Formats: sequence, structure tokens, C-alpha cells
Amino acid sequence: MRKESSRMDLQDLYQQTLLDHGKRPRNFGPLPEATHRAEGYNPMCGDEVRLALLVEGDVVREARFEGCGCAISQASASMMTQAVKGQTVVHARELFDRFHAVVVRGEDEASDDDLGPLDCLTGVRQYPNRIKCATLAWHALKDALEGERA
Amino acid sequence: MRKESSRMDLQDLYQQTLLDHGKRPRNFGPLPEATHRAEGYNPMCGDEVRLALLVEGDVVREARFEGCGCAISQASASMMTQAVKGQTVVHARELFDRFHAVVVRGEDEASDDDLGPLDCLTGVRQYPNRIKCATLAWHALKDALEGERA
Amino acid sequence: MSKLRSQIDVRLEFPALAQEVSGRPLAYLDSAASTQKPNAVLAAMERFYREDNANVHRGVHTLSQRATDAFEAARRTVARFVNAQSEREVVFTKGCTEAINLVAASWGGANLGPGDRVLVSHMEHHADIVPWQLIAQRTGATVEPFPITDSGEVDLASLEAMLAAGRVKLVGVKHVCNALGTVNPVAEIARLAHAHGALVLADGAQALAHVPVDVQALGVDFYAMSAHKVYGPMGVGALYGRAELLEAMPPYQGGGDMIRTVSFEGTTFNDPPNRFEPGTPNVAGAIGFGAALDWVRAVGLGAIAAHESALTAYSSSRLAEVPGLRVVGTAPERIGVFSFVMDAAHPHDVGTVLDRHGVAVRTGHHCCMPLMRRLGVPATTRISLAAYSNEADVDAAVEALHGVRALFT
Amino acid sequence: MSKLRSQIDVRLEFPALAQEVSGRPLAYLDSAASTQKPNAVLAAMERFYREDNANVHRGVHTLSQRATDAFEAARRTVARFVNAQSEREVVFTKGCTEAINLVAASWGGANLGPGDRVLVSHMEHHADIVPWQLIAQRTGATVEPFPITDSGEVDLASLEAMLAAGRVKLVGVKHVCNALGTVNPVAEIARLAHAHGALVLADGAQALAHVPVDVQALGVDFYAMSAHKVYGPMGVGALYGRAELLEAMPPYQGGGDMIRTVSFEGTTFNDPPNRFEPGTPNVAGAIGFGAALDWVRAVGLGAIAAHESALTAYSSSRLAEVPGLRVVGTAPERIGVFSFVMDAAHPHDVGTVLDRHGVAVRTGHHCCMPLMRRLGVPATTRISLAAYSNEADVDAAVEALHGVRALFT
Ligand SMILES: Cc1ncc(COP(=O)(O)O)c(C=O)c1O
Ligand SMILES: Cc1ncc(COP(=O)(O)O)c(C=O)c1O
Repeated sequence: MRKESSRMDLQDLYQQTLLDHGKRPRNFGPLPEATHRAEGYNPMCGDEVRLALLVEGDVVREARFEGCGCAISQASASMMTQAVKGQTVVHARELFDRFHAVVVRGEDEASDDDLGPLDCLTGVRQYPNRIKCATLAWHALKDALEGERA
Repeated sequence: MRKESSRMDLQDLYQQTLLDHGKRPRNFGPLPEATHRAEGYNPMCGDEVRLALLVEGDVVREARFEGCGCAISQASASMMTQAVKGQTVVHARELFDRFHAVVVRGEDEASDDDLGPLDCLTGVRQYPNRIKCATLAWHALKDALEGERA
Repeated sequence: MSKLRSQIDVRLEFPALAQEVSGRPLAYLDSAASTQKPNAVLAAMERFYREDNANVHRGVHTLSQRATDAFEAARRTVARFVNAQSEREVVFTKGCTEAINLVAASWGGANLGPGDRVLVSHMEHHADIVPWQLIAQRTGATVEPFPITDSGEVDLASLEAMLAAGRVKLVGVKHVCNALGTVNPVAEIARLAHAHGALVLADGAQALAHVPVDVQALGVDFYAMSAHKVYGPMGVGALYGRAELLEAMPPYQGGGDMIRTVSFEGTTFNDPPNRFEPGTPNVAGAIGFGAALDWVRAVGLGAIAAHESALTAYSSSRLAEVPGLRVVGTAPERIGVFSFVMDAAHPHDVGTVLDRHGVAVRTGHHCCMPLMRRLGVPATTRISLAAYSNEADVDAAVEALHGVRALFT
Repeated sequence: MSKLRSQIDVRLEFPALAQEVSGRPLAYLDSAASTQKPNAVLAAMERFYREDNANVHRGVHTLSQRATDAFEAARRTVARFVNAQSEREVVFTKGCTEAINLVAASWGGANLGPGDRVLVSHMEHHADIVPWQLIAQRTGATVEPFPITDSGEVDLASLEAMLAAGRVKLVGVKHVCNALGTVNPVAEIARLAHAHGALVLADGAQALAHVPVDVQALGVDFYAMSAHKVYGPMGVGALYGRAELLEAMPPYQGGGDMIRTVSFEGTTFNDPPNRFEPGTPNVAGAIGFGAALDWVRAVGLGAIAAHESALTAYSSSRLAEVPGLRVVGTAPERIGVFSFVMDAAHPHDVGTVLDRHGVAVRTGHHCCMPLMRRLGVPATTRISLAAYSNEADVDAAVEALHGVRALFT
């Protein structure tokens, strides 16, 4: 007989902000004038994120995505595009590193500057099999910035 | 903790006649004038019997074998060649059937006419992993008689 | 003994079911992914390792003989369970996937050429598609889907037309669909295929635990199985192949026991089934497989099917209570498998919420991406039943599904 | 705790050893065929089936996550045991034989062509020869033996000359010889092979339980393993492959989990190691494999090797007492494996007599027919030791060998 933690923490995972972004993703749609593109795909569950960035000089002027998937992957993509829009490329990369450190490596977010609105994505850390949902769009961001100009 | 039957019955398997035939196989050697030939091979242990028969009319005039292997396979080949030499082909086939019935299917040899000197080969029935040693030469006999004339 | 009583007894034989997950009694509704194992199966394997453990076929000593006897007895058990003509028609494999790969590599490698066609249904499992794609790439053959209907049944008329177009060498089809629960008309498919000179491989992964399997009555040429889907252990399965087909097939992999003689000038091969079983087999696994089939036989496949069928009806009506839930796959001939989508939430989120209610289900494409695309769903949530499933499991799932709606709407 | 005391303890952990055969305490001297399993290994598998049983990788539910975690932890255990750079270099297989077939089919299928050469030593196991013969047949490559000496050691000078002749793509060699016990100079062979642009596959079936294995120090490209030869269960093994090699290799078999996307227009594949693990893996088996390696680590490979080395010396001198007995294979670098022939009797008869004395040994060609021919013996009787073997086992064997002489002369 084994006992597992209760389901009280479902609310930690599915916070209102996350549910809201999941239902009505921001920056969803095509970006024909994009300079950088990348796709994220999770073969385990079929989640898909196609990310498009418009980079001018050092700055991410515009970020949009398309795709489909669970609430977490869609909310994460939505919030990621909000977070990087208008930021420098360097800052976007830093954001990836910080997000990755907190969500994947489980580093305490309090030790660093906090993730701001992205905080609501960190509940996923209690759900090892959902972490990839949260990071999918972020890996696409990294790939897009590392890739050739489209 | 499991118990197995003792090793008293080793004498049943390795009877004096068998050991004698194993050590000094009869009818061992080539038979260039053979009319029928067949080979038996046991991939499990490498035992080999190459059987040669000289059949004239309905009668097995001569039977010789070559090969190598354990005492049982060699003794069995030796005694088989003795048993079929001078017999009709029909009788040789009957002998195969009887031997097979007793040794492989475990039928009681007493129910039929007994196997005569071949009796000493039936100890192998207590040794499932040795039955193929005893039957190797007999299958070669069957194959040789069924095959084309050489 | 009342039916309910015996059902309770059956459940008690599965130790993994007696646990809590997320503070609730586990409702294990993922049996199509892998069934739980009864004590009898675990005990058979444990006993082997504690008393008889040895390598098979190669030893003159007592333990090796006992291991060989037990291994070959398991082979006979499998052969009898699917009514093969002889145990020599049963090859032990790592699982259903390997069984199909064996046929594709050995039979396909020897018998497919440029322009030859392999037909598999549009609802096939990746294990029924990809092995053929790999061998087709090598041989120049093509792999084509034959259509299914919107309700999730094979379209026999289209299959027949595709067969009539010629050059079909083999038809592959799941006996029972892991994603939808459809029981496919394998005997009918085999009749059609044979009429056009094609062989039939049926994938029995989901069938063995739920419907009677008689390979001769079905008329199939090959039948693939996994032990872990029928209350047996992981890491073992079997391929049934008609004797004369196996006889004529070249080796699949090389190693010990599959050979007759080895030399650098030329190697000769053993007879089936050994020809296709190189190396040390999973002896304990085969014994566990045999014990699992014995268990099914003892409980009675008829009794199990009746129980599952009643629970399937119950599940159907309970799931219909959940607003915004749509079951995909509505074939009349089906087993206790429900794939569904919900307006409120993506399957992946549904799965997480259910897990936190102690309910274990599968979500995703169920290794059937072409089927998902065909049905126009990105993924589904799947509930699957087995002999030990009960109404409480279904009730827990339905309660949790209401929880999903509450959370997401 | 004295050394003897701890040895007694070790033996008590193996339930199968505590039995009588033919009325005598079992003397299990067939560990090279398959080792016995300690309680820790049986308990780990049993616990998995009783508590965590579920399919891996595909589930969002708790049991599936636990199963996946345990499976991947086992992969890390194997990786660490052989000092792989990353657990992504470890592919779980059915056994050592399948690991070698995987390399032959996938790497060989993609990299061998007409005129290419694969060299394997003359002492190789059929599992190291036949997979290459099968792929050579398909690709037009050739498989050639490189010579060994009369004492049963590889002839490095000849190997180098054969490499220098060109077009050698891969060299295959057993790390430790199952028939003779020879420990081959794998690092030296790898150095020579690499100098001539050939890869090296070492067969570690007999090494893992007896000698330290460091794939990076050995410099091998591939390393094949079987769990059941190192106190683990049957039906599972592993292939180590250098990351960049696995990366570049095409799929080996098709099925679930090895794909990225499947469609009838074209299928794409997953990254290693998943690319090479289609279908439901032997999760319990992998866990048992991991538990076995943990057991070896806990007892200490150094302590085991020291124990076996002392017992090897003891066996050597005791066997020398038996008139008319000749040990074949006398390499100085060897483990506790003795292959011998007797004037008095054929190995098969020796094996039967020993069994009736409660002594389990292997007889035959040990899946090394070319080696047997090279040494001029039709077959041998083989005694092989493990961590739990003791002097009483050896004494029982020697007494029984005297019995053989008494019976046959
Ligand atoms: C040296 C060697 N290689 C390969 C094998 C094959 O291993 P398995 O039968 O576990 O696949 C064995 C064992 O029989 C062996 O001793
Ligand atoms: C219909 C079907 N075929 C094949 C398989 C593959 O079986 P396994 O993973 O046991 O090899 C499965 C299970 O995943 C299945 O459901």
C-alpha cells in the first residue's frame, strides 16, 4: 500500500493566469515578416509550437506562435512571447536560461531575480511528466535565436 | 530445497554392453560400395553419425558408420548397425519404429517383442537430454532407407 | 459464488491494485498500455529463479533440463491458447513489436520486391506500420493504408478494391484496436487477402486478454502477441507463424541456438522455431507468459469477457453523463476501450487531473498518429478495462472528469 | 568480518544454490551460461510488479511516471557501471546477442558495402560471428577470422597485418572468452583498429561480472552486455554505443517510442537511445539489471575478483590431479573458466555423470564451433565460477571426475 500526495496542488499547476493564457493565448497567429523561426514538437503527447520572431538589430520586435497542445504548452508559449517582445536578444536568452534553471533544474527562483508573470509556470515542477510541456516554446525560442535568419 | 533422485541409476544408463560398444564400436569405418547413405548431426552437442548401407534387393547386406560423439551415440550406432545387418529393409524399418516407440514415446518394451541386445539403450529414457544421442543413428537409418539410392 | 464475489476475488490477486495514488484508491484504467500481473504470474517467475534458473537447450545438467522443460511447456501453452497446429509454430520474442519486426525483416526481406505492396489499415499501431516502412525502403515495396470508416471500422469494400488492383503481398491489421477498442473482422480480411494471394499478419496485442483467439479459424498466416498485455510480464511475446511459412523463412538475427553449424566458410541454420530465437531467451518471461495464459484459462475467458462487456456498457452510460465529452470510435464490435475528447480541456491536462484523483489513464496518440489524423483529433484520453476493473474505477474516473470541467470552465 | 565469513553470506543470498540435485548439494559450476540471481535482484523486480507496474514514457499517471523513473535510473546505473559518458549511450536490448545484431543491422546495414571487411577473432561466440555473416550477405562485405594462438590468445601481430591490408570497417572481439576464460587485450585491439580506421565492438557478456569495464578506457565504439550473465534477469541486456555513432545510425526496428512522427507519406525517428528501443521495453528486466549491478558494486568487484582468482588457482591445481584431463586454453590473463577434455570419456558423458553427482557444468561447443575446430577438439566440458562459487563446489566436481574415470576405464 503506497500513498501519494493529495490533489490539492492541482491549483498550483493550473493557476488562473495559466488557464487564462491557455484558453486565450496572446500573440497567436502568423508572422509573415518574421526573421527567425523554429518549431517545437513533443512526440510523447503531440504538442506543437511554431514560433516566429521579428528581430531588428538587437531587439525582438515581434513574437508570435501557432500550434496546438495542452493548456500548459499553449500558456507557456503565450507568456513567453509576451515576455520577450520588445526585449533585446541577449535578454531573451537570459530569460531562457533563468526559466530553464528554475523549471528543469529546480533551482529556487527566489535566489535570483524572480520570473515575474512567468512565475505561474513553475507549478509544473511538481509534475515531472509535464515539464516538457512548459519548456517546449522556450526551446523553440532558443532554437529560433540560434538559427539562421529566415 | 528440492531433492532429485540419486545417481544410482548411472549404471542403468552406462551398462557394460553400452560402454563396450562405445569404446570399441562395431561396423565402424567406410563403406565405399554403399547404396544408401545418410548423416545425423546433433547441433546441441556436436555428435555426428555418417551411416552407409549396402542394400541388395530387400536385404541390408552391410551397414557401417563413421563419426564421433558421446558413448551413447556411438554405442547406439554400433548396435544399430549390428541389428540391421542381414535383415530385410522392412524389418529394419520395423526396428526403427519399435526403438522409437520405446525410447522416445516411452512405451513399455515388454508389451511388444523385446528389443533384444538393444535393451541396454533404453536406460536413456531416464535422461531426457540424452535421448537424442541414442536416436541419432536411428534417424540416420530411417533417412538412409527413405533416401535415393546413393 | 455470486458473480460479484468472484470479481472481488479476482481483484485481490493483483497486488498493484491495492494502493493509493494522490490519496485515493488507485483506479487503474490503463490496462491497454499494460495489464497488472496476478500473484500466480509473479510466483511462477519467482519460483523459476529460486529453483530452476539455468540457461536452456544447451545443458546436460538438471537445472538446465528443468529450465528447458518449463520453457518448452510455456511454448505449448501459447500454442494451445491460440490453437496453433503445433508448438513449432510459436516463436518467443521480446514482445509484439519484435514479432512484427521479425516477419517484416525475415519474410518481408525475402519476399518483397520493387512494386510489391503491403496494406495496413489506417487505424494501425506504429508497430504495424513502421517495420513495413523500414523493409519497404530496403526492398522497393510500398506500404499503403486501407481506409476505415468514421466509426472506426475497417472498410472491407475499399480493402477488396485495393487487393484487386494487384501486387499486394501482405495485409497487416490489428485484431483489436488499442485506441478505439474495435474488434476487426480478421477472418473476413484473411479470406479477402488470400483470395488475392496476399498473406495476413494480425496484431493480437490487444486481443489475447479479451476475445477468444483461434489462429486456424481466423485463417491468419502470422499472429503477434505481447505477454504484458495479457497479465504476463514485460520483455516477452510471441509470434505465431504457419509452419510452412516459418520453414521457408531466412534467419532474422544471428547467434547461439539458431544455428546448426557455424564456420567462416558458411553457416547453416536450425529449424523453426529455434532458427528465430538467437541467444539466451527470456526463460522466466516465457514461464510468466505461460502462467498468465493459464490464469486466463482458469478464470475463464468467457467470464472475463462477460464481466468486461457489462462494465463497458456501464462505462458508456456513465461517460455519456459528462457534458462536452465525445467518445471517438463507435464500432458495434468492441472491447472495453474508450478514447474521448473533451471540449473543456486537452487530453494531456485531463490525464494530469485524473491522476490527481487517483485515476490512471493514457493520453496522447496511442501510437496511432495516422488514426488520430484520420479522426481529426490531435490526441485523446483513453480509458481501458481489464478483468480486475470494476464500477468503482469507472465512478472515480467520471467524478474526476467532472472535476476537469470544473477546473477548466 | 573475515573473508570466508563474507563469502558464506554472499552464497546465502542466492536461493537457487540451496538445493540438492541427485541427492547431493547442488554444485552450480555453469555460471558462464547464466549466473544465479541474488535475492536483491528478485526483490527489485517483484517490487516493481507489485507497486509500480505500468508502461513507460507514454503515460501522465503516477505509476507510469514511477516506472519511467525506475527504467531511466536503471539506464544510468548501466551507464555508470561501464563508465559511459552519458546514459544516452546505453540502449536496452533483449540481451547481448540482440545488442550485437542491432549494431550489425543498423550500423552495418548503413556502413558496409561490397569489399568491406569485418574481422572477428577465431575464438568468437556465434553471436559475434553470425550477425555479421547475415549482414555481409546483404551488403557484399566479408567476415574474416583473425587468428589466435594455441594457448587461446588473440594474435595481435596477425590482426595488425590483416588491418594493414585495408578495407576493414569493424573488428569484433569478446572481452572475455566464454569457452576459455581468456581476457582479451581489448584496449590494444581498439588502438590497432582505430589506427587503421576500423571501429571496435567488444562483446562484454562474460566480462561484466568478473573484470572492471570502462568503455572509455578500453576505447571501444560498441560494447554488448547481457544482464543474466551478471546476476541479473534473463530477457534484458544493453548496448553501449558512442554517442556520435548512435546519433548517425538508422533505426533498427520499427514501432512505438522509436518514432517522432508517423505517417504514410514519411516517418521520422526519435533520438538515441529511444530510436533503438521500439515497443514496450522490459522495464522489470531493466530494473533487475540495475539491481544486479548495484549488488556487484555493493559486494565489490574487487572482492569478487579476488575471491574468484583464489578459487581459480585452487581449481587449477585440483583439476591437475585428475589423470587424463587436459585443460584447453592456458592464457595467463583469464577468469575462472575451465574447458577441458578427458581421455576417458566424451564431454557429453562427463556432463551426465557430473549431473548425477549434483555438479552442474556445460558440455559442447559453447557456441564457439570455429574455436573448437581451431583447437582440434569436438567439444569440451566447462566449469565456470562466480562470486558464490566455493571450494566445496570444486571438490564435488573433482570427486565426480574421478567417478567418470572409474566408470569409463
Ligand atoms: C561471449 C558471449 N557472447 C555472447 C553471448 C550471448 O549472450 P545472450 O545469450 O545473453 O544473448 C554469450 C552467452 O551465451 C557469451 O558467452
Ligand atoms: C495494437 C498494438 N500493437 C502493438 C503493440 C506493441 O506491443 P509491445 O509494446 O508490447 O511490443 C501495442 C501496445 O503498445 C498495441 O496496443
